[in-house]
Amino acid sequence: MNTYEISVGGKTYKVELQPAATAHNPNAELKYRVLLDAREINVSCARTNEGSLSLIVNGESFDVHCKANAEAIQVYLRGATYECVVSDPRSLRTRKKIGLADSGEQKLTASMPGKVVRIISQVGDQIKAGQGILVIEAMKMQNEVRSPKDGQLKKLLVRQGANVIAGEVLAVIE
Amino acid sequence: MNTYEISVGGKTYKVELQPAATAHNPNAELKYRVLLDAREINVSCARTNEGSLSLIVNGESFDVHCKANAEAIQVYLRGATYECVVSDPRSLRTRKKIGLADSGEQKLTASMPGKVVRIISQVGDQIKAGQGILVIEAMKMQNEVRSPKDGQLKKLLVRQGANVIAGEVLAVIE
Amino acid sequence: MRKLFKKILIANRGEIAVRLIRACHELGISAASVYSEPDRAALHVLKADEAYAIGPAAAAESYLNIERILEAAKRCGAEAIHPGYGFLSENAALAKACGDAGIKFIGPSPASIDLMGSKTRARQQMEKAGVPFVPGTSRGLESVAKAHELAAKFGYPVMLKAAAGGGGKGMRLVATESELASSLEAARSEAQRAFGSDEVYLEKAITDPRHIEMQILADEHGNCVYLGERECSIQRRHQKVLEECPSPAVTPEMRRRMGETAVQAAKAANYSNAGTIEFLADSRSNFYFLEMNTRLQVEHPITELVTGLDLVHLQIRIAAGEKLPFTQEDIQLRGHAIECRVYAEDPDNNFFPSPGRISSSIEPSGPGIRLDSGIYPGWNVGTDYDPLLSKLVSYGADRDQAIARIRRAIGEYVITGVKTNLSLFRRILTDPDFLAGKTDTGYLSRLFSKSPPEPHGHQREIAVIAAAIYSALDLTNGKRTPAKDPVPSQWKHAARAEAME
Amino acid sequence: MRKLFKKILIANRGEIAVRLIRACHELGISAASVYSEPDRAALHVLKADEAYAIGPAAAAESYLNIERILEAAKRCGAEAIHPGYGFLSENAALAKACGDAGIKFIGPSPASIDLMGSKTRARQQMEKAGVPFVPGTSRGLESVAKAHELAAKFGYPVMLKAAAGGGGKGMRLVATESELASSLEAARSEAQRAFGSDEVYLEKAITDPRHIEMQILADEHGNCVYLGERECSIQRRHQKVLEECPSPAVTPEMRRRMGETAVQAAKAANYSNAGTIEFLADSRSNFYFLEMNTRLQVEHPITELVTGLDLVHLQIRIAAGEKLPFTQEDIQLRGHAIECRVYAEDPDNNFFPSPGRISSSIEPSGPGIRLDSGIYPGWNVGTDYDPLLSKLVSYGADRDQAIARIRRAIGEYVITGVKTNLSLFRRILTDPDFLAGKTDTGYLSRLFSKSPPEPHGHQREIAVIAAAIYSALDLTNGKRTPAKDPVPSQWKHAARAEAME
Repeated sequence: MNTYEISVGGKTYKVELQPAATAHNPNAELKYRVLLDAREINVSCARTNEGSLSLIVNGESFDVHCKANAEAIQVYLRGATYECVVSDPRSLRTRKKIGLADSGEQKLTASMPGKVVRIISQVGDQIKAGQGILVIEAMKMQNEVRSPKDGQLKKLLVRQGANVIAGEVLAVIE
Repeated sequence: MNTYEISVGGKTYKVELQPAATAHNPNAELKYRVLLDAREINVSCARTNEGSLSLIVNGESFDVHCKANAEAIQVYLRGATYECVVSDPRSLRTRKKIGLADSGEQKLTASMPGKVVRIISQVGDQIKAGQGILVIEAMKMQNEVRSPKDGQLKKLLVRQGANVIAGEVLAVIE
Repeated sequence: MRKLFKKILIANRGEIAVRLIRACHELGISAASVYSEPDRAALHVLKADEAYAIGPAAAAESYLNIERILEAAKRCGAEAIHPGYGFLSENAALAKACGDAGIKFIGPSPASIDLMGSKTRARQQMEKAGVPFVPGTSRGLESVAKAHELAAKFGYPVMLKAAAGGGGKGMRLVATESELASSLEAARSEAQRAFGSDEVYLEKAITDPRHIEMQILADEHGNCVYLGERECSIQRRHQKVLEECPSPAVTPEMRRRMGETAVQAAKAANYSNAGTIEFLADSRSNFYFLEMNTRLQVEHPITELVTGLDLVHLQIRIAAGEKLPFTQEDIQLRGHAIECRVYAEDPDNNFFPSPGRISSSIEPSGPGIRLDSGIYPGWNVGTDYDPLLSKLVSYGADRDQAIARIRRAIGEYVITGVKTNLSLFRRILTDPDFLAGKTDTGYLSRLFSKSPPEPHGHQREIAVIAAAIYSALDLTNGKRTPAKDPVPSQWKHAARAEAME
Repeated sequence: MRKLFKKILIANRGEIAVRLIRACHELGISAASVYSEPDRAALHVLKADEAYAIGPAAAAESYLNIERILEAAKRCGAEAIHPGYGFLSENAALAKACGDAGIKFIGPSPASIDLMGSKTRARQQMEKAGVPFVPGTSRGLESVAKAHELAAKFGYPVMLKAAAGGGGKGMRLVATESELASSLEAARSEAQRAFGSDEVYLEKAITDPRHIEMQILADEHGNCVYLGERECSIQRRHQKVLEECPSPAVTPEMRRRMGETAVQAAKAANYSNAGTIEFLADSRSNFYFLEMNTRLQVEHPITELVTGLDLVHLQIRIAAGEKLPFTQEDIQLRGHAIECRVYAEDPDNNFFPSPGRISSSIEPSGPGIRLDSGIYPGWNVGTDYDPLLSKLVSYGADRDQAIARIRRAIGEYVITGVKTNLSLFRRILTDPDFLAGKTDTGYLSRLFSKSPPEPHGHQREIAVIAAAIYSALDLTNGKRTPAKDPVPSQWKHAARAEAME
């Protein structure tokens, strides 16, 4: 019996798996009794390819593709992506890192290397969620970096013309 | 410096590799000085995907896909497949198994499960290469199992109607 | 888009099931698959909206089991069933059972299927309708003696065929009197195994004929059109390997005659939905009725590319009671299309099936290329069913361009883990006779009698280098290791030879 | 097939280089690629017959470096160079250098490129030829004052454009007088960065216009035809996102007028080879010349599907001196085609580029689907170049079928490892305005102002179950492990709840 706590889109589920049948070949059926929060669900599963699963639940067929990164398991399903954070000793740090709460200080980081071509807001400005802070040019495109929340622009850590690397902190909003 | 003895299609090559440059990212260039028998060749190599390589030799580009099995490395290249037996402690056994020499006794084995639906030749018959020995039905198709060489049908180890499994010895030619 | 049916159950597997699911999704219809035990992770299960287990591997207990399939259809509330090709697609009992259960069978009526299912009865009916036939018996042979008498009358070579047959099973070409008895026995035993009936009949063999078929489409309001022919002469053991549309041998005038004959035949059978009349054509553009396939053909995509129509969409619309949205005059053929049937079989071992796990599949695409595939990397190709992996299809403004494109695509297509017949297509697509359009049913055996292309020495050396680097990078998951006892280095006495040329 | 050239060098990268290589192979021509350092393992290197390194990542030192490219062409004995789109495709200096080196440039003459390369000069020439224009200046603005004067004269809103521009860089829409000065400065700095010239001009803005372009094809013997229009109104930041052919807004009569105007324009520029005239069309089917792209367009496949022609084959034949194999009357449009440009960008983060290693790519195929891709699983999408991954294109007998098919294909398309804009297409392809053909250049901003589709609760629960099983099967390569401190089991007090609905 495996038990997990899985958070996706701010909601947390408690999941328990009971293997009910195991596979004799790579594509064969695996059966699970699943307890999702309080509901019991019978799931037919088969491994298709590395990181990919076929699930059948009450006749409905789902072609699922999973990819694990440091923070979460990304689950691709019928065109949508779900970032699933599976509880384990690292989960607390993880949840903080991906910042489910948007209270308090928030750092804006560069999601890729590029060059700061324009500064839009100044330190001290009151910023609305979605308001532009600065513009980075990368891959021959200008991209406005916007505030994820309402607040005040506390720090501005780059100057116009500066080259930034991925993950570099650009500004702090509070 | 790595040295290999590689047999393909009955011909054996002596290959020595000298890495001349190593990669800093997954798709980056790897350079080799290669000694193929007595000839020196400069090879640019890059890993593309698991088991796949890009080779550039004197400007010629080759998209290569390799798959290792117990006997050999299968190299897929411009639509052709090359069974390369790389020398190592197991190589002798290996070479025998895939029977480069066609003198002496030769076993005919079933390449897949099926049912013997007809016996064509009888024990003691003189057989020409390519002549039919028996017929196996599998995947809804009748397939004639033929002799790989001239010789005499020494043994016939299955009866009409018998179910055979992959690898099962069907007959012996000498 | 208005929904024609809310849900359709696909009573098939493999590439055709996937193709049917795609059509459903394009029409806003929910698609339910059925699967046997080994097919739990088959592509047609992955792509479907719903999937239901219907039994073990043996087709008789799953894909051929009418009861289980209807059970699944009722359970999931499917309003229609599409049988695809093969399996139950030409089984009148399924069509009838659907009718009884109030589920629409996407295909012709049980009566039409029954009629065309018996070669002998079909022949009687078609002859009445004035459809031309190859001289021969229209009934099963009661004795070997009768066979000898008839063969003598028509003159050798003659052809033996299973009355209940199809797909070449229970078929034998008899060149001389001495072979007749044994061939008849073989044909009968094969027919018995394949169809549960050993009824076999005989007809005059047209030597090196072309196998050309005509696609027809009929609605349930009496309208019927023909959509052009398909050249299917390239066959191995009476199984089609490569098809093209249009046929290099068919003139517009012959197409019209064939098409009108096909429509005649369909009307004589009160036919509705998609169907195909197979003809045997001789070198003087006479053609003779062979059989009618009362279902979607494997090779339907080439007709779709040249007519610009979607046959499965139209099948579904017809089954929903719609009228044909066009008349004969609206049907325009444009360009040329070719299909290659890619099988898991070993060309170096008499095309014996080659099961196994697909380890990688690099699929061609780009201009003029369509791939209808039933596999994916990680899928295990088993031994329970037909080893068809995919159908590679090309379109071109003319035949040369269609050939050039599919040759290019074959060159890009890489499948590892199982052996495939891709190399066969490389041979065909560069063969002067094929390029000249000289294809008849004897084409492949003539090709095989030619010496195969020389192995490429330069490429073999590249392969050797690749194998060495592959080993050195240790990509073999431990299956290979560098030589334990390295042979002495040759660098010292290395002649600085020319680079390879 | 007769060889047109023995060898062509492809001076480009990504999906277009692959598409050009395919055309070469189809015509029996050997294809040589060039690559920058990070592109050593790019798909266009893998698919080519030959490949040559031409420098580091920076385009200026590789794909924009005429000297290095010509060097490679001479070294490998290429008889012609195809520039694709972007990079040097509209660079007269390359065309000229090719001429000097006796290598055929597959495209128009340096003079034609030069003329159309300068928006101001092009405008003078086109106006002489009677091509209609949006009211505005035909010269760069010498001052902010002048800008204010002109804007006041034409009336707001006005559009600022870089004279040397293209692809929307250095472009600004100015709604009110107060924005003019700052917008002009921004446009100038962007133009300077992008093209090395800050010349910017001004014209009256047509609000919510359609962006419709006309494909032309001219040989070197004075023959020129038009191949129908492409509807390119769906743009983000003046970058096309989804294109279709034909345009829902164009009647046969308007098509004829646009086509004839385009041919006029081409002839006025002594144009040869493939080219595209971009028009701005208002709601009363007036159209105005925007610019001429003197190269193959990104979106050329939709024209190929509807005309049944291969534009790259024709480009090569024209460059080899052949005459057009058809006249205007022979060109027939059949059916409808749609292209989606699939980018590595994050729709949830203002479409910011999303580099990374492609871990898996499940590509759609089947009826009516063409995919021109530049990636493969294992390829690392870098930050040095445009993040276009592939172009997904559909064909249908009519617009509804083309939409249905590409929607189906988008649903099958899975790319993991980088974020993509596939979800954007899901929104567009189900949006009532798009389905009704109501697309203009303001379409996307209107779509974005609508509330996004609700997250799917049921599917989210399936995702959670999948994540749990994925962890239990330990497919995470150690990145995840089962909970160390399991929460207490709920089985004991498990309400036998209904199955999920």
